[in-house]
Order: sequence, then C-alpha cells, then structure tokens
Amino acid sequence: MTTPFLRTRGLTRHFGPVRALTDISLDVRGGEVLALVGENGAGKSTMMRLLEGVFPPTRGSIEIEGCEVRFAQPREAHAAGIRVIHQEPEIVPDLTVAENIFTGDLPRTGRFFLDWSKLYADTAALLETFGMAGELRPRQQCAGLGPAQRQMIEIMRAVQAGGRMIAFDEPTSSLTDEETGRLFDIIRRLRAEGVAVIYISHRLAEITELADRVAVLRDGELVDDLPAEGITEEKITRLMVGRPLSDMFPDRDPATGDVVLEVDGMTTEHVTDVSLSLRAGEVLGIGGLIGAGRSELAKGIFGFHRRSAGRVLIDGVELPSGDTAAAIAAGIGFAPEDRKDEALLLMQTILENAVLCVPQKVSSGGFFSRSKALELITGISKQMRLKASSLDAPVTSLSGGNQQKVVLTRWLASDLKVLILDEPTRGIDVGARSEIYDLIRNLTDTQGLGVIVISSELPELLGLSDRVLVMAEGRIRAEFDRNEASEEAVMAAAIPHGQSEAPAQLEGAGQ
Amino acid sequence: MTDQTASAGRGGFSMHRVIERIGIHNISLLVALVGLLVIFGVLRGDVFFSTRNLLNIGMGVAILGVLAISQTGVIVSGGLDISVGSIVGLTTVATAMAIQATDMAGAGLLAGIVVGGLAGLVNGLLITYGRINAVIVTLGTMAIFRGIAFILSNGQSISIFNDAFRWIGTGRILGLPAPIWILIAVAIGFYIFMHKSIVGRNYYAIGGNPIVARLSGLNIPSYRVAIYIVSGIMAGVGGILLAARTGSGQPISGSDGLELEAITAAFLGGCAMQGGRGTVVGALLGVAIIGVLNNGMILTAVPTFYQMLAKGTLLILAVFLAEYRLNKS
Amino acid sequence: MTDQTASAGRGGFSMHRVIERIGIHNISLLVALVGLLVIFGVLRGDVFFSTRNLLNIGMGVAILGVLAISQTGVIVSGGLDISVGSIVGLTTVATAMAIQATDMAGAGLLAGIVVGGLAGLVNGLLITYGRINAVIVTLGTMAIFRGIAFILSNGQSISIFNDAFRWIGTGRILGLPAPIWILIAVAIGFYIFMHKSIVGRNYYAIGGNPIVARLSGLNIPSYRVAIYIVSGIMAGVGGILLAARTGSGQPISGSDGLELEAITAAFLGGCAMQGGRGTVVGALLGVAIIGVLNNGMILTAVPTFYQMLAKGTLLILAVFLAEYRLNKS
Amino acid sequence: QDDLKIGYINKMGDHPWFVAEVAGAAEAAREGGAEFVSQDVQFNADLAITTLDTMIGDGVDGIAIVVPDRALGPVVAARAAEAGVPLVAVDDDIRNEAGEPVPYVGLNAFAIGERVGEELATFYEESGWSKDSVGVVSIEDRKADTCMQRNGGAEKALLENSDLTEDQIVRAAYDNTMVNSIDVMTTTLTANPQYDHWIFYACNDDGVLGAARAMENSGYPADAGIGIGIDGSRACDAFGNGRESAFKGTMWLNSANHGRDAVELLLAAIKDGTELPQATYSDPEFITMENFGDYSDQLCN
Ligand SMILES: Nc1ncnc2c1ncn2[C@@H]1O[C@H](COP(=O)(O)OP(=O)(O)OP(=O)(O)O)[C@@H](O)[C@H]1O
Ligand SMILES: Nc1ncnc2c1ncn2[C@@H]1O[C@H](COP(=O)(O)OP(=O)(O)OP(=O)(O)O)[C@@H](O)[C@H]1O
Ligand SMILES: O[C@@H]1[C@@H](O)[C@@H](O)CO[C@H]1O
Ligand SMILES: [Mg+2]
Ligand SMILES: [Mg+2]
Repeated sequence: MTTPFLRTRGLTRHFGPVRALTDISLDVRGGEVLALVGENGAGKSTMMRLLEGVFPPTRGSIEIEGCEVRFAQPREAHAAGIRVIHQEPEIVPDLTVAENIFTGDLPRTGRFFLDWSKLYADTAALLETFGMAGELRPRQQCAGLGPAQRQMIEIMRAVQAGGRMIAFDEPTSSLTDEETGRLFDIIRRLRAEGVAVIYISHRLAEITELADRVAVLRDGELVDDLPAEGITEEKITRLMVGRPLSDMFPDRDPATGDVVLEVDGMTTEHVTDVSLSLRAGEVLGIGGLIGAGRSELAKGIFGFHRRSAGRVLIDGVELPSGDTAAAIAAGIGFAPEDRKDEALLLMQTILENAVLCVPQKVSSGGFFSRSKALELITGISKQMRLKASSLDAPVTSLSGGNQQKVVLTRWLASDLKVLILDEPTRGIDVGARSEIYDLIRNLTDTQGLGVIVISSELPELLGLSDRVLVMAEGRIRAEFDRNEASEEAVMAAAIPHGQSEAPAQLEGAGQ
Repeated sequence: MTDQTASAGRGGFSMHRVIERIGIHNISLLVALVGLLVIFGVLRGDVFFSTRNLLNIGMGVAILGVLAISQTGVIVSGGLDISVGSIVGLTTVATAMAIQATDMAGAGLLAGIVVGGLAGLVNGLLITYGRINAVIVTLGTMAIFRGIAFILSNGQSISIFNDAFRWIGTGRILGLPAPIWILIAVAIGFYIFMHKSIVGRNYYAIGGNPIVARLSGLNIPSYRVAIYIVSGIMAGVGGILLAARTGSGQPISGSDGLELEAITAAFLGGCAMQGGRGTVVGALLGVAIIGVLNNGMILTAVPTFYQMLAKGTLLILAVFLAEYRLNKS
Repeated sequence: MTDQTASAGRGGFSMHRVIERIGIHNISLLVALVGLLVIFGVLRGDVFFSTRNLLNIGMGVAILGVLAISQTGVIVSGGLDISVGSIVGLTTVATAMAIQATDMAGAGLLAGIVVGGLAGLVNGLLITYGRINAVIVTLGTMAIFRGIAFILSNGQSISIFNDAFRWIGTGRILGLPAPIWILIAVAIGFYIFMHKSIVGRNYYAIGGNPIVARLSGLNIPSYRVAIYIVSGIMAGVGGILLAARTGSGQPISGSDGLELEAITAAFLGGCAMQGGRGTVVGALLGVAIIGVLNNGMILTAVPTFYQMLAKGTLLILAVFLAEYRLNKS
Repeated sequence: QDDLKIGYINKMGDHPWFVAEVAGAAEAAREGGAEFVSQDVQFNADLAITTLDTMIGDGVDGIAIVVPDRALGPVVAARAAEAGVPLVAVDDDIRNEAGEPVPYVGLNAFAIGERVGEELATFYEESGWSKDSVGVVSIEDRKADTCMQRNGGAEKALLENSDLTEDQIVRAAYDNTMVNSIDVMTTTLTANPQYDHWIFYACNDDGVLGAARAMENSGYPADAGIGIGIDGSRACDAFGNGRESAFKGTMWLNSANHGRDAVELLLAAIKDGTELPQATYSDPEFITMENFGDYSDQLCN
C-alpha cells in the first residue's frame, strides 16, 4: 500500500483538565471516504480543528505524505491541501453569497483587483452544481439566511477551493434529504478524483451508505478503525456507545387528551393562513423542505413574530401577538434549531443558560438564589446525562450535542403545557438521541405535554409523531395520521408543486 | 475528557474558588492598583497614605465613579451612553436654577434627578422605539442636551448659595465626605442590582444575545428604556454632586469629556464592546486606578505633558496585563 | 419568500438595480442632503449655491473628509481609531519642525506621512500583537501622541513660512483648491481599494466575521496592522493640510474632537459598530451633510447654542430616516 | 519654614499662553528658593477643586490659580482660607463668599478689549474706507466669559471712536481654534458680499489670525482687512516672514510675567508677611509689523 495522504501519530489535545482527544493514530488515504463516528463530545470536531491548524496539539504529530507538518494557522493547512467544513457554519452577514463562498480565494484581475464578473459566474456555476441555484443568488446578501443555506455556503466554500483532503463535520445536520443526496453525489465525485474525505455524522444511515472505512471515537480515544464493508448501524452504535440500544421508537397509543394548543388561520410575514391543533399527550410532527416555513411557524406560535391575522390559543385562551413572555407564561416552550445564535448565551455558564426561563424558581424576593438554581438544574442535567466538568463552566466549552442538552434543560426546568422542538436532534449522537426520544415520550405520556417536533429527518419525524403536518411555501399542505404517514407521502407533499407557477393557485391539500 | 457529570464543584480547593469569585480580570486590576499604590507610596510616602490624601482621592473620583458604574450597566445591556457628560452639565444648570428660584435644597435635588431621568428617557425611547444605534442617538443627544443647557443658562454659570445644598459636596458623616457616601451607596445598590437581582442579571442576557433573550421571554424594549433612564438619573446624581462641590451650575466646565472617562473606566473594568460582560467591582477598580493616578501625578509633580503620556501608557498597560493574565489562565 | 429565481436579475427593471448599486442607506443620506440643500437654498439662495460658497463647504470638510474615509476603513475591519485627532496634531508639529529645519516643502510632507504612519504602526501592533481592544489602545495612544506633540514643540506653535508648502492649503488647480483635490484623490483611491481590490474586500470579511476570515486563510494580523498604518498616514495627510492651512504646527490643533467628528461621519455614512459594513460613498455623504449643515447655519446666522441643538437633531434624524427606509424596503 | 512650596493650577495647560505662564512661575519659584508644583485641569471645575484639595493636603504654602470657571471663586477662596494658605487668582478674577475680590494678577479683559477697539478705529481712519463698505466681524467664543469681555471692550471702543455702527457688526461663533476661525470667517465673507472691507477682533490671536488667513485664501488683498489680536501667541506666525496681511497687530501680554508676578507676590507674603495687593494688571504692548523686530526673539522659538 502507498503512503497515506495524512497520518496522525499519538495526536492528543487537552483543554485544562478536559482530555478532549488522546493518542489518536489514524491514516487517511486519497480516494477514500473515512467516516469518523462517536458520541457527542467524543472529540471528532477537536480532531478536525487539529488537522486544520485552528489550535496546536498538546502532543503528537501530523504527517502529510510522510512529512511531518505543524500548522500554526488554517492558512498553512489550506496550503497543504486540507480543508474542513465546520460543524457550526459561519458566514459574513454583510457580504454577498458569492463573496462568502470565495472568501480567501477571490478571483483576481491583474495583481490587485477583484474580478467581479468571474466571481459571479463561478458562483452561479457552483450553485448550479450543488442544486442551489433556485435558492440562492450570487449577489444576495447573506444576512438572514437560514442554517441550511449557511451550511451549503460553508460546504461550497471548502469544496470550491479544491483541497486534497476535505473533512465534513456533520454537514447534513441541517440539510434535508434532497440536499443531502446532492451532497453525496459531490462527495462521491471527490472520491473518484482521488481526494481524501473525512466524513462525520450522527446519521448512521449516511455512514453505511457512503463510507469506505469507519473510525470510532469514544471519550477522546480511538476504539476501532475498520472497513465499512458489511457494517451495520447496530454495530456502529454498539462501538460508539459501548452497549446496545433498545428500539428507538417503541409503539404507543395515540394521545386522547384535550386540545391544549390551537392555531387558527395564523398569518405572519413568513407563513400564511396556518391552522392546527395539538392535544395534551400528543406529538405533532411538522415536515417539509428547507425554507418551507416550519421554523417560522414555530416562531409565530411562540410570539417571536407578530401575527397579521389569526389566533393562537392555549387552553382556549388567546395569546397576544408578538409577545414571547406571554407565550412562556401560558406554558409554551421553544427550542430553536439555531443553537449558537438563538438559544445560548455564549458568554455565560451552563447554569446561567439553564435557568434563563425560570426566574421565579431560582429566586426569592426578586433576588437570584444560587442554591435553588443548583438544586433545580443538577437534577435535570443528570437526567439529561449532560457531560460537563461543572455547571459553572462556560457553555461554549461543551460539545455541540451537550449544548443542545443545555437548551432542553432550560425548558424542562419550566412548567410547560406545550413544547416546540425545532430540529431537536440536530448534531446529536445516537445515544443521546434515543435519550431525547425517551424524554419526549416521558413528557407526553407521564406529564401530559403536547409536543411539536419539527424535523428534516424523516425516520425521526415518522417514528416520533402521532400526526404529521407537511409544510411548503409557508402553508400547510397536508396532514397524515401515524399510520398513513410514509416517507414517500411526506416527500410528495413537501415538494412545492410546479416551481414556475404561482403558488397561490395551489391550495393546501389536507387542512 | 473527564467523566464527571455536572455537579457544580461544591467544595474543592478554595483558592480557585476565591479567584473565580473575584474574577481574573478584577485581580489584574487589583494588581495594577497595588502597583500604583506602591510606586506613589515610595515616592511620596510622607503624604500619600495620609487619611486626608486618601479622602481627596475618593472625593476626586466620586462623580466619575457614579457615572462609570451606571455606564457599566448600559454597556452590559448592549448599549452605550455618550450623552452622560452633557446630562451632568444640564442637570447642574437645572439644579442651580431650581435652587435660585426656591432657595430649597430639596428642589435642587428633585430638579437634578428629574431632568436627568427625562434626558435618559429621551435616549431610551429613541434607541428602543426609534430603532437607532445607541452610539448615534447619544452622540446626537450629547449635543442637544448641551445646547439646552447653554440656552437655559445663556452660557453663564449660575451661583448656588444654599448651604444645605452645598453640604452635599462638602459635608461629612462619620468623618467621610458626603460624595464618598453617595458613591458607596450607588456602588452597593448597583452591585446588588446587577449581580443579585433577577432583573439586573437579565441585562447580561439582553446584552449577550438579544435574540436568545427574546426567545426566553424578556421584554427587551422596557429593559432598554429603563437602563437609559437609570443612566440619566445617575448622571443627574453626578450633576448634583458637581453643582454642590463647585457651588454653581454651569453647562460645560466639569462635564466636558466626563463621558469618555466614564466609558474608559468601564472598559478598564472589564466591559465588552458588544455587551453582556462587565461588573460593578471592575468599574470601581477602574475608577480607583484613574483616581490614584491623577492624585499621585500631582503629588509627584509630573509635568503636564508627561501626565498625558503616563495616563495613556497606564491605560494600555493595565488592560494588556489584564488580558494577558486572562489568557494564561 | 419571493419566487424570483437566481440569474441575478439581469435586465429587469433598472431602478431596482440602481438602488441596489448605490445602496439604500446612501439613498437616504442623499435625501437628507438634498433636504438640507433645499432648506438653505431657500433661506439663503443669494449666496448658498454660489461657486464660492460651495468651495467654502468643500474646504471646510477636506480634512474631516480624509479622516472619515480612512476611519470607515478601520471600522469596516472591525476596529476603531480614536487617536486620529492626536495624530493630526502630532503630524502638524512634525511637519512644521521638518520645514523649519530644512525649509523644504518636501521634507514637511515626508515628516507628516512618516510620523503618521509610525503612529498608526504603534496602534496596529498594540492592537494586533498586544491583543488589546482597539478602543482602549487608541484612547491610550490619543493621550500619548498628544503628549509627544507637546513635548516636541514645548507646547508652542511653530511657524511655517515656506510658500510652496503653504500652497497645499491655499493654492488652486483648475479653479479647485488643493485640499479639495486631495480629498478627491483620497476618496477615489479608497473607493477603488475598498470596493474593487481583493485586499479591500477582505477587510469586509475580517470585520464581518473574523472566524470565517481566519478559517478562510486570511492573514488577519497583517491586515489589522496595515489598516491602522493607513489610518495613521491619512491622519498625517490631515495634519499636512491643517499645517498648510494655518501656516503653523500646533500640538492642540486637530486633536480637539476631530476624531469624534470623523467617527460620527463614518457612522452616519453607514458603518456598523461591530464591523464589516460601511462604504466610502456613505462616508463622503456623511461628511457632506456635516459640511453643508455647518456652512448653512453660519449663513442663516443660527445662534451658537441652537447650532448644537440642530446638529444633534440632524444626526439622529438622518440615521433614523435611513434606517426607516431600510426597514421598509 | 525652610522649604517652601508653591502650587499653580491652570485651566488649560496645553495652550501656549499657559505653557509660558507656568514657565515664568516656575522660574520665579526657583529664584525664590521654593519648590513648585503645577497642574493643568483642562477646563474641568471638579478637577480644579480636587487638585486644590490635593495640593493643600500636600502642604503647599501658597496657591496661584487660573480657574476654569469664575463661579468657583467662593469655593476656592473658602478652601484656601480654611487651610490658611495665601491665594492669588491669575488671568481670571474671582470673588470670595462675601463677594470681595481675591488678590488678582493678570489682565483687565475689558480694558484690553478697549485698547484693541481704539487701535482698530485708528487703522480704520487711516485706511480712508467709506463707512458703508466696511463689515465688522466680532469673532466670539460665547462659552468663555473672559473672551466675551474682551470682545465687548473692543466693540465699545471701536464704535465710540469711529463712525461705524452696531448694525454693521456680524457676530461669528468660533470654538477658540484657528482652523475653525478660518472656516467661520470664510463663510462670513461669502455670506456678506455687500462689504468690500473688513474689520475684525476676537478673544485672542488664534481667532484674528484665522480670520486674516480666511481673507487671504478668499483672494482679498492684505489692505482690505484690519484685525487686531490679543495675547501675541501668533505674532511670529503673522509677522515672521515680513509679509503684510490683514492681521495688523496684537496686544502682547507676556503671560510669563503673570506667572512670575503671582509667585513673587505669594513668596513675599509668605516670607515677609507682605500683604497681597488687590490687583496687579499687566500692560499689553502693541506689536505691529513695524516694531516686530524688537520682539521677535521673545516671540519666536
Ligand atoms: N475550547 C474548548 N475548551 C474546553 N473544552 C473543549 C473545547 N473544545 C472542545 N472541548 C471539549 O472537548 C471534548 C470533545 O469535544 P468535540 O467538540 O471535539 O466533540 P464532538 O465529538 O465533535 O461532539 P459533537 O458530536 O457533539 O459535535 C468535549 O468534552 C468538549 O467539551
Ligand atoms: N430573517 C429573514 N428574512 C427574510 N426571510 C427569512 C428570514 N428568516 C427566514 N426567512 C425565509 O422564510 C422562509 C421560511 O424559513 P424557515 O427557516 O422557517 O424554514 P423551515 O421550514 O424551518 O426550514 P429549515 O429546515 O431550514 O428550518 C424561508 O424562505 C426563509 O428564507
Ligand atoms: O483663554 C484665554 C487664552 O486664549 C489666552 O488668550 C489667555 O487668556 C485666556 O483666558
Ligand atoms: Mg463536533
Ligand atoms: Mg427551520
């Protein structure tokens, strides 16, 4: 066998007492897709940051084609042909889509000047390749783009630069199946071109579909490195978690409680004439493609967006428009999909983030009580199996999955009637995922909550929901019962009918 | 990775806890402050540590202290109030006019507080409901409030002869001058408010990430307006102190550039430009450093031009050391 | 969501294209500017639009214009340079001293540019490698540079009798005063740099999201240092203009609030506090508004104190209208 | 009492005027064998009081002060009296709580303004201009009351000694810097095209020289304007290259003398118990292009 493109020896990274990565020796070859799997906090992203020179290893070395390298800067890693697509996509809001994609590689005319026409032409071509031409314009400003669109920009940024090794850190966590499919085509093409690919995902089906080899991390250590040939999701799970998992979606009886939430003809800037109802103990799933307006629907219900028409009622009492405080007081909780920008206070500790919505429970006489807060949160975080050195640690020191658990902790601390979860398992590992599913069960079955789950992962959507609504173009297009809902049916309803026709002519299917 | 599941490090070694409580940044400021004390103590030990001189230092920063603390609140909330210097000037005029009209100290106090609060309300409404950047609004009202002060006073200073009022600037209780008591009261009040009360703590959320704050049910507009009103009232307190100390109301002298000093002290004290960070103790330490430096340079007779050099260098050095220690830990 | 698909609206209605090119914010500023022109045109039509008066306006803002444009570059990069006023003062002194020593205009120019660039280098190094907040650093060096200027000149003004040098402040080419030519040159140079060059565009990425910029391989430290050097050099140009206009180098000159005016103009021109946003055209429009307002208020004999009121109100109103239109679109 | 110490507080230590004044004071202290501390308070009333307290706490034996705001008088006088430290006000006169003037060294602002006005009237008469061709510009810093006193004196004397009338006066506000004076005067010229000739005065040389430069830049010949400054700080700039301009002269007040006089009086009072004189006025010397040569050594550095 030839020398691998990249080889690490004893790669180790500690953050103070936290041993994020220990002694990793791993090879990555050109023309191969290496899947890197592991639970939340297993050290996958840390490994990528080491490879890209974001920070140096505590110990150990990296070799490229047999030569040892030390990257002080991502720039140096790029020069060596390494590119990483980061788990949390970053964009420059005030620049155009084109400039965002080509940051660092802007095309020149002469020595100094930016070649605008080439920039736009290249971007248009790239968008075409990625099937994003309908969704993004090269000259569009990036402010206001959703996570999926940002994720695609991040992917295009790395892929267009043409590295010899490209690492994808959970690229699909906010993508729908359609976009995922297109991304896979691109990854396969890269592999055919001899590029070394590292692929990180918590969606194990993707791993079995795409990978040539699977490396498993557990608690910062490499526990296995084996060919993907014949590997199953169960086996990966066992290696990751170290134990078998029970059935993710056990059968259950559909809920029969009273209606707790009713939305009647709600129209906001982003959604049109939406009506739905949710019973106590029921899980209502909402499916649809990216940009269908699901998040916007949730934000409308929660009072983050103003309603221009329609009503939202909790237990028959109408909520004022555009008032999140009233929504919370009435018992609605909302975990947004965009953790970093919409859910977490990045400068604050885990504890402070967790108690944000329950001031009355952690205070006496208007003053904060640390002991009450600790008492309340310690229990919930244990139940959530939150991995943290201390509740006083900054929330940014957590891995992506554990950050999501903090957000859920926040809502579990509060007394809810309705919980809206927008992509609740985005970036969450199988183990934690099944914990979150159990938790949702527990909330509906024993506490009688109504839960709305927005998810782009069809198995999850179908497995969890008692009823599924499908949205497209800001409207509800279809409704399915648990037994009618199938992946095919949901997909068919989700695709906007006839892209060129005026959408107003197509009234919703099953309202 | 450790396997600890969150249980919030009760017990454990206490030195670490102490540092964590005071805050690394504050410790650096403390080190800088002690450094200055040592330097001036060595150079002018004969007078520097005399009670009288220490009180002078306290008196010298009383007004700045009040403003730096309330500015910290504004910056934590994600805003900035550049108009405070002008509000101080305006309230000295309002206070002096009220006393001239009534010869009652109470009227002066009331005028200062009310005018300050109103000025803050104007800022708050423009920023919150006009949706205009706080820097722009308060740069604008800085000029507006000063203009109003000049128009009211016709640019002249207005003398205050009321002894009860003048006492606020000069009187003593238990040996401590009244302005220092006021500073202490403001500091304790803000400390409790910002760090202990639920409402105060929410400002950290609002400044840290307004979207998260809204999705957590905080009514951001009212919070915003409130903090500018508070800032205005505190500027009013500053104006009252200034009027009482100088025995006059005057639109500019004493208030010009005060906002920059207050903002400097707040940043020195650990505030972050983008909001969500900053402490009352940090602001006080920042103010103490400025006060000790001003006093020490007079005592050691540093020539004017070198004072500028020294102040600029100190500001940079203090923050540099602070950040350096912060990064090391 | 609109149904317009990609293909970047080639053809189509061109009004939209025009607006997109100029930028909504700039259009609002243009509206504000035209509004002022109309008001002053009506009130003092006899002189306001005379060539002579328009040139007066241009001369009045030439220095401010240079500083506002380079400040825009700094703010776009995510920084702030509060020391520019002091650098202007320092470079007037350096320029005057160089001319006094050599009686050569060229020596004066060189001294101004080099000293300005060095001052900027100091800022850049402290901010980038000292990792200290730009506000703190430039507040500190504001005092330091001023101190140095005073020490060099011993606080006295230094006369400049060299006619070639004085010509820079007073001479004309094709009927247009030299300072206006210099402003035009700086504006065009910066426009090309910020909007057409690769390096200039990268500043938007660095200011808009430093994480993206770093992960995209941009060498952020060099970019940062470079923009402060440029800012220092432009302050040097400002100092040269000032020395040439007044015929002397004087340490306090220029340092009196000039930085605040430049920052105000930059914000008025659409810069965002957090960086990544701002245009040269916007800065120029901001400067033009300030210049027209100053001039118009003298022509219409607005009393001093009301001028403050008017300026503050205008600043807020201009930005309010701008944002309002921005939101509506 | 062997080692004496004198404190000197001034409102604007970075202005050339005060730089010279403090230098004069320091020299007098050295000659009198006293220690000397000075502090610039940058127009900050609060800082002035803090500085006063600090100096008293430091044990100074006498204090000279240029107050940033004349309303501070009672507070300053009371603190000095309480500490038993002799006090002299320099440049800006102040009164104590009882309304009595504090011993003063400096200029008589209004009287100096009057001398400016008289000289302006003389130049005007010699020029032979017709009354209607003349615009008078009072370049005012309304925020500084000693400045307004100077302008007031100049205005009064000019009108009394000439046929010019009040309606010919244009009031232009400036911020006490030379650049601003250039801009303000330039616009004033444009705004009043009915006048061919200009007479102007201001608080100090900066205001007047700025106006003269504005005329020059706007293409007026040197003999179309008459401006007379106060304080002499710009005399070298104006006359140094021997070229005529509208800046015809300045009332030079050697500020170093103020500082020296103040310290000498204080030392005499402390050492010998001499009573401080009520007022010590310094006489200005009128400098023009003709006699500049006699002074250039003192005025140019
Ligand atoms: N900057 C940091 N400071 C302290 N601890 C860190 C830092 N970055 C990562 N860690 C810790 O290192 C461990 C590994 O984190 P990492 O982000 O690599 O996990 P991951 O495998 O990518 O998880 P996920 O699947 O949730 O993204 C976690 O315990 C995390 O808390
Ligand atoms: N701030 C905004 N400004 C303008 N348009 C927006 C904004 N936020 C969202 N949109 C648009 O509103 C529409 C609905 O987006 P939304 O994020 O709700 O979709 P979604 O169905 O939740 O998809 P996703 O899976 O990405 O969450 C999209 O077309 C989106 O581009
Ligand atoms: O402010 C003035 C100064 O400009 C100088 O003229 C001397 O007197 C002071 O009062
Ligand atoms: Mg990760
Ligand atoms: Mg969404």
